[in-house]
Amino acid sequence: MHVVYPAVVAALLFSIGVYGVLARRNTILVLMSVELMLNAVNLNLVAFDVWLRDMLHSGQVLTLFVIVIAAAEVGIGLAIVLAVFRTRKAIEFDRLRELGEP
Amino acid sequence: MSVLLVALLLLPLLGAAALLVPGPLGIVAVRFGLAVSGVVFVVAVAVASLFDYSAAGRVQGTVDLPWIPWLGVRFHLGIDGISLPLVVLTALLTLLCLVYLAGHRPTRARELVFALLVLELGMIGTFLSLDLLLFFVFFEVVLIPMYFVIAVWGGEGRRRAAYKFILYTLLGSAVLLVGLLYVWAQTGTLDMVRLAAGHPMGRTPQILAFVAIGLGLAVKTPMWPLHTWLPDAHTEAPTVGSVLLAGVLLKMGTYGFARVAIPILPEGAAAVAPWLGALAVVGIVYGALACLAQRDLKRLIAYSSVGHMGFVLLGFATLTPVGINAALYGNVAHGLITGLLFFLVGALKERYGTSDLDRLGSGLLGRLPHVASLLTFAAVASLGLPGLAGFWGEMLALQGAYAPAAGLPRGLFLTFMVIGGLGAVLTAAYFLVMLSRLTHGPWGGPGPTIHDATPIELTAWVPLVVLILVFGVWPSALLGLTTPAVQAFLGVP
Amino acid sequence: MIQSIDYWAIAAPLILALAAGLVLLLDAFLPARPGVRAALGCVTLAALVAAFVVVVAQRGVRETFCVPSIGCSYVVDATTIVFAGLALGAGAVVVLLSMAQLAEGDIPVGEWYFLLLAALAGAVTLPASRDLIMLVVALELVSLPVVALTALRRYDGRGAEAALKLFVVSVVSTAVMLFGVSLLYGVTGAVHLDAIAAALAQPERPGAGPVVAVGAVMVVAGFGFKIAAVPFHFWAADVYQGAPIPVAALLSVVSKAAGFAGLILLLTQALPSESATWTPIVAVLAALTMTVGNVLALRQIHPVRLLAWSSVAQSGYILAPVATTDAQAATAYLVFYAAMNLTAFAVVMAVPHDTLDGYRGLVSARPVAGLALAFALICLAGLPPGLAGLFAKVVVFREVVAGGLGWLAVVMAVNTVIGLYYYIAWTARLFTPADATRPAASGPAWIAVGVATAVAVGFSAAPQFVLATLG
Amino acid sequence: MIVSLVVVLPLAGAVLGLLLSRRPHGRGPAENLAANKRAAWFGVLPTALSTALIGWLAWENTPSTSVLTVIDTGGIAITAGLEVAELSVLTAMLVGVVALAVQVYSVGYMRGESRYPSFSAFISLFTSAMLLVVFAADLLVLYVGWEIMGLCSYLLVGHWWEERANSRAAIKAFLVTRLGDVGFLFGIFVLGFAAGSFRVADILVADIPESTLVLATLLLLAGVAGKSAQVPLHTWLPDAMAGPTPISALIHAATMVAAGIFVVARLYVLFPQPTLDVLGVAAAIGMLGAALAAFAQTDLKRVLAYSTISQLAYMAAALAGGARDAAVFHLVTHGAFKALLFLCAGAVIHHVGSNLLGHMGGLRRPMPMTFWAMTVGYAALIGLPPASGFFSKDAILYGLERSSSPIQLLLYGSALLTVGVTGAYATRAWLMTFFGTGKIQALPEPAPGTAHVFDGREAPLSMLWPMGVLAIPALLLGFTDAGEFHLAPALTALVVALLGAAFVYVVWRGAPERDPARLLGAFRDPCEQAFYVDRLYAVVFVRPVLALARGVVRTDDHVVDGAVRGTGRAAVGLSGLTRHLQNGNAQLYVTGLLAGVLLIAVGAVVLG
Repeated sequence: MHVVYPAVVAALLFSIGVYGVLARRNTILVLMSVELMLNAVNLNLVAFDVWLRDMLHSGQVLTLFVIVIAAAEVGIGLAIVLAVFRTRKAIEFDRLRELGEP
Repeated sequence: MSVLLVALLLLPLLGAAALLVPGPLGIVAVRFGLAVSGVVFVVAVAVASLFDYSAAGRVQGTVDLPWIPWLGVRFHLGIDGISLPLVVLTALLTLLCLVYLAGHRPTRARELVFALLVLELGMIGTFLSLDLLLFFVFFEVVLIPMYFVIAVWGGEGRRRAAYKFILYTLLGSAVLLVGLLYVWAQTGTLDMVRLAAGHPMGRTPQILAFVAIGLGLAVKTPMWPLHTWLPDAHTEAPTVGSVLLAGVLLKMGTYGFARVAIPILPEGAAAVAPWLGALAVVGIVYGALACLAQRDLKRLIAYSSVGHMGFVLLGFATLTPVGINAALYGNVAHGLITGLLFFLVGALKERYGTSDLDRLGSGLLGRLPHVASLLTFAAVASLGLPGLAGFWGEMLALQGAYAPAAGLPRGLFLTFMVIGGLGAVLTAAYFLVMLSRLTHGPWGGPGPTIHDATPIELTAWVPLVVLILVFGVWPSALLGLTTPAVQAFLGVP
Repeated sequence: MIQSIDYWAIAAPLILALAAGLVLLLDAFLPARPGVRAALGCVTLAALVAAFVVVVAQRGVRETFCVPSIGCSYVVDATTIVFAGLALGAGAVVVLLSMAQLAEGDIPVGEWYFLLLAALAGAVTLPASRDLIMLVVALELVSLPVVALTALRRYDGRGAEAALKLFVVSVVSTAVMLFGVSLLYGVTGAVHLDAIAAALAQPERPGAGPVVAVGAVMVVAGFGFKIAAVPFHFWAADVYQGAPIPVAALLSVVSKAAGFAGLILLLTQALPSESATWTPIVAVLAALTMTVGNVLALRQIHPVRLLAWSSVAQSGYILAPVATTDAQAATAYLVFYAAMNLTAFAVVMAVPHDTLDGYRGLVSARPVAGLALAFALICLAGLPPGLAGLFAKVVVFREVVAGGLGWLAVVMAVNTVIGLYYYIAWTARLFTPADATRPAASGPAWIAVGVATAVAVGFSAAPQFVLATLG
Repeated sequence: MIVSLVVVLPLAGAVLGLLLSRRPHGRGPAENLAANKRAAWFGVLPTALSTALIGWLAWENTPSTSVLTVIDTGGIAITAGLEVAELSVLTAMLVGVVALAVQVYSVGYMRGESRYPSFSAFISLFTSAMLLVVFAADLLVLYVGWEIMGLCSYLLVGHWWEERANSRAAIKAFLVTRLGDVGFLFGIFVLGFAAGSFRVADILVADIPESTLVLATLLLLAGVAGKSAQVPLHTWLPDAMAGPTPISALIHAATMVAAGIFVVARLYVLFPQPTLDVLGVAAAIGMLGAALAAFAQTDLKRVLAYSTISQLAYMAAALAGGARDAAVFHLVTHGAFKALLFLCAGAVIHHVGSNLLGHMGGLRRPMPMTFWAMTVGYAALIGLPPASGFFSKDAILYGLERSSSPIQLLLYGSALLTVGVTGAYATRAWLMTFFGTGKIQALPEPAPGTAHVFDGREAPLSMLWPMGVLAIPALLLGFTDAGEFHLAPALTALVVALLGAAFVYVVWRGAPERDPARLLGAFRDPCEQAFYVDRLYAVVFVRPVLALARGVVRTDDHVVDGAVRGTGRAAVGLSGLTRHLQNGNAQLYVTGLLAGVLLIAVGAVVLG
């Protein structure tokens, strides 16, 4: 299979993730779309690794790291959403404007 | 000699640092400042006496220590015919300012004397430095203290005027920095002496560099379109601030032309000279006209500085030994005369609480005979009466404009000369109108007991009067100093 | 093939990581008495000092984690030492500040120091990393703990909101960066920076140009977020104001330094052949960053918010020389900037107020803090009594003018003037006579003010030592 | 060596008078009197010594030059030196005598005046400046003296500065002469650069092309016109009468106004024919116009002022016609008798308490000495035989009759006409002052601007002595230059003059109390207003400059300063704009971020 297919799929996945981040109001859904973007990156990396027949498999190594990073980010992200919910009783992402320009 | 030069810089620095330390110095601050500036003046006179007048063109007493090797900046000091008079003028004016302060109990004396000493450090440093970036550093040391002198001890609208002053001058010096670094990028060296000797730069880079450096210096001079900060700064500055601002700060701009712009970028200077001349002449007439319709005395003298600096710039624009001699002479003369004028106007403002001509009333010669007669003397000196210092600067500038350097358009400079001459007449007009409105006219007998000039004030003013007379009657005192230096860098036999 | 590990090279991050673990354990087992809080602070400080000594002691170039044919992932050279030293120095001041912050009691001590040490470990490894994977991991190691630190204060709505904003923007930019990394990897087939450079040098791949360009831009976007360059600067003011002041100091100095280190490494080592495309972009970004930073700082009333926009503007000044492919000037400015900015943050921490007018007459009431803040602000403005700031600006101006970016130099000149306005506005307030009562600040904050001011004055008095170390 | 002493002595007197006369400081009547006495000595003694030295120089009669230093200005050097020549000694003698007379006269005239010390000091300063001009060896040194004279005339005309009118007159005097001086300076530049040096001796001998000579001399003429009140720049002289009468006598009759003519005479070799024609035309118009104006004036001092303008135009016409020696001779005689006339006028005004001719009359009996002195003065002015004016006017008419200049007819015709009108106005002033019914009535305390009133007695002795001293040269000076006396032109002049005088006498005889000036009928008002030249200058020059000044202040405030303030407001406005992007909505931030990345990526691809 030519490398362009996974690359295009990854790009599409990435765009959906971007749309999710920009359009959704609920913070948790924003986090989910960010995860989507990160997975698009993983797809891209693995596809290139196979296509390049890289001896060091650096693509797959980086994918592992990305997965770990994604996990860490979700952990912290949800903790912060919890903190925001506890103090503001609402987690609409575009409602949090207290720190805006005076 | 070089030890003395370093002493000239070290003394104000140590004086200022001593004032910073919280302690008993606060009470005797003015006397302490007087002592420090006195010693600096003595050292300046010592430098003047040790100076080898036969070789005034050569840089003497050079101090050349590496300061920041990575940047190529060297702590390079030196003094020659051009900078000696200005250094002595600075030391004298600062001393007289502190003498004047001794007579008046200023509020927050410690901070004021600290600011004055740092100002003196910056001014003397600018005149002594022979390294482009060192020149720039000292050029900027002056900004913060002058800002605080205006902003803290000034008149009503002082905050706005102080902001305009520091922002405008900083823009000028930022552009100057770009110019200096462009010269450095082209030639690879920061040493003024070596740059003035050989001119490694091509023609268009020289023009670009001259425009950038010229703009930076023009803001400080001030040249015509970039002058609007001066009247506000002078109206709001305290007496001492005005004297130093007019007496020395303006000279740093014109000194920059004589030391940095013209010797290092001759072709750039030749290309830009007609424009410089045009703006200078417009400045002369513009300043004179603005003074004619001015209601406030301090603004009037500020605009007169714009006019006089127009003559100095015209002198520079001619690029001939006569012209540049005229510029340097006008520089020193303007420092003395306008310094005296601002001292007197400051004294009036402190007595009557205002410098507005209508509220000051008329017949000052009757009420304050000494102050008024000194004001008449200063005004007459300022309008360029022969026999007083102001005349030689203007006359030689017009003479220089009559026969400009070879490459410059002769017809254009002749029109500059004619307009400059008319400007001189207008200068005479507004000074005499000011005198007649203020000193002449009915004064209704002895008014409330406003005391005439006090002995302390007179000790601050009389040296200036004497110097104006000396430089008026005996011009070769200064011309002998600057001519060899000017001929050296203009390469004219 | 077993990679030999040069432990002396990775000694600094190793010490920090171990200290982080130790602090977490100590906090778990020791009773929660005030004495323990100070002890943990001292342990962290000791770790930082040890790491600093190790970093300074390293001479010459030391490489480790090397793959025989391609290159090494972890290289300690002169610039790495400077960046690591800067991060550790700034970290020390941040620890002092956080001792004062923790004294208020609403922040868990162990977690705070653990996250702080983790972030510093990332900041020390990033300048030494020479391949994209380590670069990404180190960048994340710097970003995520700081997000957590911002949200650590209990029941603090503003802190939580700031943390959320920082988190989302950070994660999105990391995603964009990773996508860029994947594209670069796809085109060049290599992960090590010098290998990428070699691959990009041969022009035989048709149609790869645009992909490399897009990949490079997306990776630069990741670092752009860290240094708060223009399109990525929106989060700066809100987060600085919301977060506790030590975290704001950390963000404005350590994470910015890490961002610049990564950016410089990427642009100068990985993409030198593409410099024709990214130099104009970086120049435009620099110009926009300074202008936006300065212009928005004009109207600020809240001191920390003003310092936030001022640090955005300052990163614009630091970015400008990067556009001339010579990064030494940027590093020099960064070092000076770090000292000046930390002094300002230290004083704001020592004497907290919500509006600039609160600082009216500080010089008469608290001479030390007043003069320190005035000195820092004048340094940031780049005027003579603050020689450090002046020479930093001169170095940057020199690079920009020598690099032929005349227009950028003029933009910088105008920006210094705009910048001067709000610095002088604040300094003027310090000197106006007013006798408002002053809240007393705790001990460590004063030590932080003292240390930071001493470093700033040291840089002003003798800038040549700093510049000499850059070589 | 003596010549530098001549110049320095009055200067020393001035400095000492200014600084040391008021010891101890105080404004009480006793201190004033002591100060005045001391100031009088500081004023009179140096001038007397200097005049004596000039006398010795005249007797020694050996031309010499003494150079103090050479000032190297980087271009053409300026030699600060003095030069004694036959012409300069003659003029210096006139200056010395008149200055001494005026110093003695003003001791009496200014008795009890609190500001007398500065008055006498400025007179000494003026004397030294005039002597500097006379003996200058270098054109720029001449210019220095030239300008200091202008300043002294400003200071002295504005002596009674309580009165706004005097202050305005002083400014007008200084500015008009200063305008002329700028032209004079440019003329010096042209000459100096053409001859390669500013020394008069070098310039006279250097060969300068005709065209530059014309340009240079025309520019010099501007300065001469300004100083000697020739036609275009004459408007300041009548107003300068606001100053005390001794000043009018010294500055505005004998010395300063003569300086212009002296300079032309000194550099006469350089003046090509076209310049002389211009001078001639201006002189012709000036001569006649001033004479007519003098006839219509009601103020005695303004009559004498216009008479001075007319007589100076007379000398200028002589120079234009080529009769240099006649002009110089008339310069000296005019200096003497005009100073005498002014001093007598001073005494008369002192007596009557007002300047206006209308208030005077029948003073023959109360003031016999003044009457005889003034009669001698008028005789010299009209040119009656025994007085010196007769001989100097005859020399000029003889010169004009034979001059080869193209405008010879115009010069000779207007000269003759002027002689007639001079006869008329002189007689009118003489009759209205001394004859007819006395009109002494008790006048209120005079405004500070006019002189002080005496109780009917003759002027004090210290005023009469100088009048006597000046009367002698006014009478006998004519015989010294006995030389070529020509009967024909003298007779024609005498007849014309007597005709004018007789005509006025007849008209006056008809109605002694009415002013003979009604003779002019419709022309009376234009003549009195000096043909509205003053008003023309005000409309054409003064008002537009002041309007321009106000315009400049407005533009400076709005345009130049506005631009600066505008940049400040623009920066704050821009920050207001970008504020909207920072409204706290994190989604907006992320959108901005991604849009930025997209933009840069497209830019990189397009650029790359």
